[in-house]
Amino acid sequence: MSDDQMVTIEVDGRKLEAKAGELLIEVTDAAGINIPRFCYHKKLSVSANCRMCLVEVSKVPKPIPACATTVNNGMQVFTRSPLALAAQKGTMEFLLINHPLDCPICDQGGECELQDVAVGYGSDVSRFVEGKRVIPERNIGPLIATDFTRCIHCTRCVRFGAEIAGIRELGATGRGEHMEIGTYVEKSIDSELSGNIIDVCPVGSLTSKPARYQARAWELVQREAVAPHDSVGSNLHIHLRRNQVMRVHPKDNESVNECWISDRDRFSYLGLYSEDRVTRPLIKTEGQWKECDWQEALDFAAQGMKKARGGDGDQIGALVSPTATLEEMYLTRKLMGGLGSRNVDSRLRQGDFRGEESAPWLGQSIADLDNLNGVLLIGSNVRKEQPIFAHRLRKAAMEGAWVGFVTPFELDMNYRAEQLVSSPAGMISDLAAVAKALGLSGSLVDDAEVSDVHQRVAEKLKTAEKTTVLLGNLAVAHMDYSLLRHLGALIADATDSVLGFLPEAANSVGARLVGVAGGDGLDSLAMLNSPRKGYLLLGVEPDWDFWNPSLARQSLSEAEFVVALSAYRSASLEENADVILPVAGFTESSGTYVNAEGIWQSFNGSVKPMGEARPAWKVLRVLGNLLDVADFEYNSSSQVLEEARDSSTIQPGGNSSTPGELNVRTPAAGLVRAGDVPLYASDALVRRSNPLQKTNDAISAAVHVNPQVAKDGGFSAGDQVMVKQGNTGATMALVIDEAIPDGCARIPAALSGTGELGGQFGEVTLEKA
Amino acid sequence: MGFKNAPMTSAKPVEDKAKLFSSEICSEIDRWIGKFPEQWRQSAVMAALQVVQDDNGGYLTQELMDKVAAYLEMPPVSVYEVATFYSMYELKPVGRHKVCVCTNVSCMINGSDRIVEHMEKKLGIKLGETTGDGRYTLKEVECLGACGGAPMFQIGNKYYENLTTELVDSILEGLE
Amino acid sequence: MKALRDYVKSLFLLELMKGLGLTGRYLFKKKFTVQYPEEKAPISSRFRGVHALRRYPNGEERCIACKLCEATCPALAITIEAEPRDDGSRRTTRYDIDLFKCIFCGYCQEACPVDAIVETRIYEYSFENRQEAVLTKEKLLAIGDKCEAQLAADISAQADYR
Amino acid sequence: MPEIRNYTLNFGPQHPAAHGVLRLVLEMDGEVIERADPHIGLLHRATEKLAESKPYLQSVPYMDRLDYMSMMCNEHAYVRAIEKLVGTKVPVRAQYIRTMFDEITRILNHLLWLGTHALDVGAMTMFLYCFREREDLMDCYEAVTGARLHAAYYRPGGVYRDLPDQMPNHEYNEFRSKADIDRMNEVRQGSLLDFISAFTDRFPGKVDEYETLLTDNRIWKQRTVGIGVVSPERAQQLGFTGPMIRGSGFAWDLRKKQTYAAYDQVEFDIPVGQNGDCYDRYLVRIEELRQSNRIVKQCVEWLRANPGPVIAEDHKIAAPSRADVRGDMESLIHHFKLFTEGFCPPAGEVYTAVEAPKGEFGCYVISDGANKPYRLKLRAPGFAHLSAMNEMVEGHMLADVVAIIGTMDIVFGEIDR
Repeated sequence: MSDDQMVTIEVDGRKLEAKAGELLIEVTDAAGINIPRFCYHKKLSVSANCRMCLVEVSKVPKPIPACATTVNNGMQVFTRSPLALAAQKGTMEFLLINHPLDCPICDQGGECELQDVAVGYGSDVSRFVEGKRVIPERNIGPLIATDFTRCIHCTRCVRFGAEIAGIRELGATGRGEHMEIGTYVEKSIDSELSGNIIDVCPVGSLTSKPARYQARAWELVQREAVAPHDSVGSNLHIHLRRNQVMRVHPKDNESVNECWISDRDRFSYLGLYSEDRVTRPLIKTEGQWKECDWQEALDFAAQGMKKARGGDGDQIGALVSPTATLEEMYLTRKLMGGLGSRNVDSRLRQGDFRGEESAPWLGQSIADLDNLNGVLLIGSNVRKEQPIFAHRLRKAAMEGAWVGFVTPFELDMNYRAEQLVSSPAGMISDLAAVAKALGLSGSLVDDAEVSDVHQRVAEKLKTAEKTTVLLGNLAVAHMDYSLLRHLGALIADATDSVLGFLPEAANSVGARLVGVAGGDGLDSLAMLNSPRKGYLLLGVEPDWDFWNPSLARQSLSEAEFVVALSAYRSASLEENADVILPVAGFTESSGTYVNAEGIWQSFNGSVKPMGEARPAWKVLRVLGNLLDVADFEYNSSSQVLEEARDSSTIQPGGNSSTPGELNVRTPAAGLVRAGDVPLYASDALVRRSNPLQKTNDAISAAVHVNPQVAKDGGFSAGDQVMVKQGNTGATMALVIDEAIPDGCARIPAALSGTGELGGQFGEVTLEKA
Repeated sequence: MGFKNAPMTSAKPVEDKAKLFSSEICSEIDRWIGKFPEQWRQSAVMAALQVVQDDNGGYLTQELMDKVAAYLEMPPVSVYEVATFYSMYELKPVGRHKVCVCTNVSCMINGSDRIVEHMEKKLGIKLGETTGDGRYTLKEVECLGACGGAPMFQIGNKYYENLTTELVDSILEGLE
Repeated sequence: MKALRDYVKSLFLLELMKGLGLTGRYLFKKKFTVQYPEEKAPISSRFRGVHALRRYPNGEERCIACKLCEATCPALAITIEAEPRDDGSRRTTRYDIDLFKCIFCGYCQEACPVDAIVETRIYEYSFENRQEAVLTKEKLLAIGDKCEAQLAADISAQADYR
Repeated sequence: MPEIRNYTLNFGPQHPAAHGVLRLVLEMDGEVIERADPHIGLLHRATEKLAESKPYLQSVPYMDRLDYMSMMCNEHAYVRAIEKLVGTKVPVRAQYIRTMFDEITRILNHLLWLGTHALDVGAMTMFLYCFREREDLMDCYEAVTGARLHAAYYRPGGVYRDLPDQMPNHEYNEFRSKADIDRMNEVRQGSLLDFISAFTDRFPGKVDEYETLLTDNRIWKQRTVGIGVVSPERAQQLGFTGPMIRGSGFAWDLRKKQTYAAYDQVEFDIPVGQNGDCYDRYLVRIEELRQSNRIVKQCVEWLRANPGPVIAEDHKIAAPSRADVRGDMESLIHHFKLFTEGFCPPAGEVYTAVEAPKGEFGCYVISDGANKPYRLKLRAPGFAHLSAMNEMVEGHMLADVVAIIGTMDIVFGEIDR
């Protein structure tokens, strides 16, 4: 029987068309006929173990589960016949036998599938009088609260772990009445997607720990939003109560995030209520910060900018966080333009600006990632950078795709992948070798030594049908990014692969489209290397958001005047800024993000900004008025958006790039730092989300080296070492890690303690502290 | 139907498998692995657990289960699931003689309760416990498929059927 | 004849006299009024007066912040905020009843699975300013502590009926 | 010649005889009414709209507050609408309890009407006597529901709880002798049914007293006979119901014509008037007091003999008992869901009406299958009656307006809603 053959079935007297081989429950769901279920989930495999979806099928003597029955032509199904109803009622009674009387204290109460189905299909009175089973509480980490006494053993969480998150840590141990869901040994569930088991759990066994006991489903108002962290642009549902975000859930969007979101998107909202939120404008006079009203602060900021600018607009520059909205970015550029400056950049973590490139984007649709046959990722720890993309790539790998990584340290994978691990300089030669294996030649390629591995990679990319070469955050931060990009493009070209980028932040692509990144002014490194007299910072924290934080702080502190638009105050901001204008955070402002695929996703503000904070586009608008910039009369963010859309000339199209000079900057010998940005250090909001900071993914500043390097330097694990990078230095603990190659020291960036260091990549020396 | 992505293998297999167990055990497990298609290595888990349990004096430890998991390239929790599900795997030390009494329907109707009561009194332990001298462990199991000879129990690999209290006494005394 | 009788009746104000006689007799009867506020009319154990939050005999508050009362309150008079207490149990941090909104329908005590929120027999209450009409958790617990004996008796008296 | 103009007089909304917040704009020619223009809306609380935003159950207490003189009758119309939507069967005992309390409510309403109407017309004593009897009945209300007025007692599927076996007693105090209090407690020794039974025994005597004071009283007759005459045909055209249409001689009573609850199980008569004036309507209501008393008496007898459930056993609609909620999972879930989300009747529309003391009180509910009504429309009898104000007072003297307002028995809770 071919897959697309259509059959006709009859459900409760309704004729339905279906594809042969489709599951009965899929057909009825599509037709809007409700069959109760607990274990069935559209994204997970069928287990048919809850038995709730029993229906009557003609010529079958017993009721059968709709979730495990494929449709046949002429099948007659009765979902509400006496037999089906009796079966459903009986199942419900069994499910409730061991369910504790927890509804009043259970967070799921009110949105519980068990409650809904019990009221809809169960009996209204219990016949069970014996004692119920109790399972002791288990701690599986700071994000998820468990109460397995409530578990009905649907195993959705187990299947989610195995099939989606790729971590087979939860299991169903024991048998019959003694069956328990758990990890068997006490441990936390570490996955960047773990929060989704809260959603898949039909009962209150797995609930959100940060939101524990705080709100009932019926108190919450649902608003829509777009995730502000990675470049996936996951669609979110924001659940609010009385002007406060109580929790964040995924919104189904099959072409972006399916029905999942990363833990970062789910739990970062807690950072909104951090104690260091700025709620009133702050100005610094004679080294003292004082609160003031908006008028005073805006006047102060405008005067300061004017003075710093002097007669030369080029003397000022703006550094914009790549998580700022499109409207904010556009207004910043326009404001700077009005002051005669073209110096605007949001590529704060880029280590190399040689050459030119078009707006780098994914190069394909997000859904295309599922169907790839071969992927080469260059400098991308995609699982910790864009978890949803990692999930898509894993899906492809599970279907047999070959996945390869060129990476400065071995990555923790949840599927089998080929990893070419070598030092930052080695990354370039690895790529060159692959290029050579493909028969290419050129100034970098010719000298490369080709090994079996490189041959294999070349072979895989060449022979596989749909292939892509993707560059990630580590590549962008590499001090020879332009070379990696060049080699990647060569390889993609030679293997007929799509060249794509995994942009760093929610609006990295958008920044290009409105000319905030890649414009004709100075780039972020140039702006800091040749210091300006005045800076405008939008959502930036000098210690953590720059490729080279010590350089950034140096330049900012020497500037005459620094205006910061920020939702938070931090030590480094207070040290370097002259005025802090409090702006709205995530969910508090309307805006637009352009995701990796180039989809423009606009959203509205869901809650009022905290205190006297205002949406940044409004602040910029007034600042523009005070600085007499022409055409700055916007009444809504959608006006800004329209103008930005009209004026944007660049569209994400084919990724093209021209290399600059082809000389390698990365030192070939010595110890070279590879500075990745850990998952929960990526932006100001995440850094302030306490529960995320308690997970195992929230690492603290440390030097990771392999045992050989440690031995050579005479260090042992846990030693405090002095890291010297150029003229900067910091002391931190040493971690011995087999995953690090020779000649490389992994020193993550954007953590407290790493702000004293230089660029994310660069030569370092280690000394005993 | 199992998991979509089955066989669910570990992302990073242990390279030196031979070091996990003694060579006899390894070859025995390998014999079992050979019975299944290549990508279904983990199908040998039940046999492997049995082999390892027999070698360890009749019970499994978490460490042993982890080793089995590593050997078969499967997630440890999958091994725990199997080991906790079947009654033939023990997770605590047991006595020399494991008396597995069936208390399922046929045996219960034919008086397994009396047999259990008798043995509990005789050995001075409850179901699921081991005698102080480490000789006997009493275990309640589900149907062992010998309903024709109910009530019955199993000791070692041998079934004892049509039990009476006298017969139980003589069987137990017959064991060293 | 009838006309004559009617004329006589009318002339001698007979029906008015009868009425006067009736009211006059009440002059000498026992009074049926009670002397409020010294004396009060009887109140049933089902009476729905001002609310109270109860405690268990060991002093632990009964309320588990399930918010059923808040959900079922037709007048939206109840506001609850909750979070885990230090010992991990589910407790309210705020429990306000706005008596200006409350319609004393009794649904809150009906919904409460642990008999925490109850309506007492208190019907004499007044406020000197508007804020006082919002009964906070402390005030509700204080009322509960004061009336506990009566409340426990009333609830057990009604146990068979609910 | 000075210009002769009609005089426009504002009557209410603060006038004591305006029965609440009626504002009448009267156009007068001397003391004769030429036109009366009732203004309504001062007590509008959007009950109908409010109900659209709440689960079905939560609107029950708001029904009490419509015609706040006949609380349980309003609830009755509403819960009957829900029961009809859902198709719930109500236990017989609950039907009898509802019948009994509907009639107690009728007595309460008519007593208030009688007292205030007489007061408006000039008879002070009646007010006191009527309130004396009302007090007893309100004690019944309180004993069974916990509230003297706003009962919130009827539930879809029955009533909240059974009648109590004990009446609260007066407590001993220093202001009254023990013997006195014992005497007051005499009727309170037994159950609620005993208390009601004792009331029904003495009540006809009380009604005789009212009649002694009013029926033949020449002042009363002068103020009411021939005032506000409505012909039976006109009464039908105007949508009159209840005593207003029966006073005009048209024997229309939903309790007989479209029987509900246990009305088909009890015996009673429908009184009708002849002339359609205020005096006839007075006579009709007085007779209704006696008939209601008769119904209550029959209900008491039945209820004494027939214990049983008072609310449907179906916990999908009616909340389970508290003991069950603490001990069994299904009951807890149903309790939880009923008090948060409520129940979802099938989509459809129903109209149910009861014979409220003032006339036909109707409830029209549209359900779209959700847990809240899509639309709730209430038919308040007083609204139709008030609409006839202009017609009824035209040509009468100013003082008669008061008598006519009184005879309409209007309550603004239901008119303004």
